[in-house]
Amino acid sequence: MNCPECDAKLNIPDDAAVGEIVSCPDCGADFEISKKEGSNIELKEAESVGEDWGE
Amino acid sequence: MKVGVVGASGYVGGETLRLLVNHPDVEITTVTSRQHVGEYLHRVQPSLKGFTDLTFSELDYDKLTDKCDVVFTAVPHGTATEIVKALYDRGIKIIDLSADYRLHNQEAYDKWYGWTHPHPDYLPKSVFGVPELHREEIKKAQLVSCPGCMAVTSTLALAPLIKNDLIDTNHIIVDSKIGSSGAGSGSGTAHAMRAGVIRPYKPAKHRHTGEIEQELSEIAGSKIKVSMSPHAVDVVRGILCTNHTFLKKDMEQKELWKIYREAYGDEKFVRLIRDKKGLYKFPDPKFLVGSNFCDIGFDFDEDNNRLIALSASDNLMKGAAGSAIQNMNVMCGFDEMSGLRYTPLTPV
Amino acid sequence: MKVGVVGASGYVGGETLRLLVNHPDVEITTVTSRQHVGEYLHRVQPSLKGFTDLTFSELDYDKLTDKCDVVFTAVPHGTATEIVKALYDRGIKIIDLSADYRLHNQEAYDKWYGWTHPHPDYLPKSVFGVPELHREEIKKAQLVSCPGCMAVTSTLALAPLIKNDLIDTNHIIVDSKIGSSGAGSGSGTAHAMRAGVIRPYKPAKHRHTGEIEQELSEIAGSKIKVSMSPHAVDVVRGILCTNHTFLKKDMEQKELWKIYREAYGDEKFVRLIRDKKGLYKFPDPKFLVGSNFCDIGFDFDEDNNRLIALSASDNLMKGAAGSAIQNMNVMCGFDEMSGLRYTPLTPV
Repeated sequence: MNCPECDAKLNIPDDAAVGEIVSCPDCGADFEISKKEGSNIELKEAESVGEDWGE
Repeated sequence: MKVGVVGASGYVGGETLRLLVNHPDVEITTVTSRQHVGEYLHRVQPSLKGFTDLTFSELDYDKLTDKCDVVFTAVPHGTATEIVKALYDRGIKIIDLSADYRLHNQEAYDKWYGWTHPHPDYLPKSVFGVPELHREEIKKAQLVSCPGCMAVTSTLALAPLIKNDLIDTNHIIVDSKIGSSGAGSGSGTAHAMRAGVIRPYKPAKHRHTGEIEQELSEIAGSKIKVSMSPHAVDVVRGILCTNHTFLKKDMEQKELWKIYREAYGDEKFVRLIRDKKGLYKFPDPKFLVGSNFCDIGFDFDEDNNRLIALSASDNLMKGAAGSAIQNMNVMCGFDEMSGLRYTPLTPV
Repeated sequence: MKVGVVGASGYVGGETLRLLVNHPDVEITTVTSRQHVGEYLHRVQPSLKGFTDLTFSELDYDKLTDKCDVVFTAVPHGTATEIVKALYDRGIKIIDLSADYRLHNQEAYDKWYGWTHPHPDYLPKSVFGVPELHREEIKKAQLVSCPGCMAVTSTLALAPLIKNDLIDTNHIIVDSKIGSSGAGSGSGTAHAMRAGVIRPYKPAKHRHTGEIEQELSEIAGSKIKVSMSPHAVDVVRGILCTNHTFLKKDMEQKELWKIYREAYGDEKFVRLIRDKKGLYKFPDPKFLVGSNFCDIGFDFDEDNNRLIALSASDNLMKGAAGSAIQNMNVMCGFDEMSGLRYTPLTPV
């Protein structure tokens, strides 16, 4: 399974469950497992917390 | 003249007080801070020990109106909005150091801050607080909004180039370097992790870009876009903006000196630095920290038809509190250098 | 394998020795320095106390040929020319850390150094020492010339963009920030006057531009020009190059990741840093000083069709001595990471 944003290989543990958040090791994008049937997994973008910027 | 400072516990509020306690024309009557009510000012701004025995009071609009002619608001972005409006409605002169009244319309706040301004109808009442560009308007203003530190430093270098239509407005790159005191006292990184960094942050779409574009577009009379990339560097005070531009036609050094002298020759707080000899050849905060100067210089890269406009300032002085005092002097008819005749603290 | 270091008293010579004393595949037999003949190495490079009891000897070509298989030359620009030639003629492998053999022809030296090379016929014998770009040539080379610190840092970020023809080659701006150890031990400014600077120097026509243009033009197969502006910042080690470029066509983040992974995915000393989360979002020397990494990242500024390619390195490591050892490993068939498996010293 590759990261939808940067195409890095995502390591999704076998026991991962629907609703769990998976984070990309390269680009830091977060995804929620929306569907999991055996090896068929679907992800949707998890809402990301706004970045705080100094002045 | 009596002044008050709302939100005096941060770096910017502290710097404003540092200048006000020594300002010949004013007396500080009120200093507020939510967390430090009742505490002596010098417990929160220790360097002011011996200068004032004021204590922090609560924010009380009636007291402020009664005891102050001018109020400085040095509270974080978002909290200044209501305070400034309340004071404005009471007819007091306000110098706001936050970002809440810098941009002229809601659309700009949507784009650069993703923030819905509660009182957009007050935005046109605010004057952008750069005397070198808006002196006449500031004289008549009741509300002046001090510019962002990188915005004022970059804009001052670029303004004459835009005014004289010298550069390709599709390729204006502002590469800025800024010290740690620019990040606000609350959000500072631990020293061990802040020392030695050269850290790009928001390389694209940084909020200050909105102010630079606003000011340059006004000068040009057309939409100007700017590519800004800020970097945190290992100094406490200081900004250096390297404004990379591309010339529309070849230019002589002499012409450019003329253009910058026309723009800033009579200005007290802009020095033109482009020297072949000596220690100080191009603008560098090292030789202006602690003073209200914005030093401007330039260099030509003929091979690439590039003009590098350089500008440096102290992010807490010309980039914040120094501008605030300068704006007050203009608003109140004082000598513009009053309370600002600081020589840079070099070396530091 | 036996190695020698000519000119081991400066920062770069010292850093080369720091790595060599701990390199599993080599033994240092000879260390020369004009001013320190007979002195113990650890008196001039004190951090190496306990690692070596070598003393400095005079430069003696016969001794060097007899006792060394590879010689590192870490002498100032201009003095390396004769030494390298003499060693080359004796068939020894040379890794030169000066600028004397970086550019490929006299014309380039005229333009960027205003210097007539005494042996221009030796220039084609020298390979530009960036294994990520010239690994195969370095394997067969007798003379490898290590790149300038800003040149290698910037070139590595720009090379894939040029190779894939992604950017407007008339507007490539390299805005670099560099620490004080990049200025050579002899010429360092006093600490009091170096601390706290953000100092532009040679904003146009800086010598390292020649190397960047040479490498990018080779990749593009056409003349590429680059607008470089360096700044001295208040760190001892560290370079950050902000390479401002303009895209020819819109690009997805994914495409750019692919391009950089294709270029450097298998490289041991290039890390791709572009992370939405955590402490390390964009390249910054803070997280690589002391190691041989060149960290590369990027960001998009859609409003201006701008791609900001960012690259960071330790000017004494990947920017000098680290590259020298890496080149030696490639030339001599050692594991490329041998003697270079340093984790960054963070925080420092």
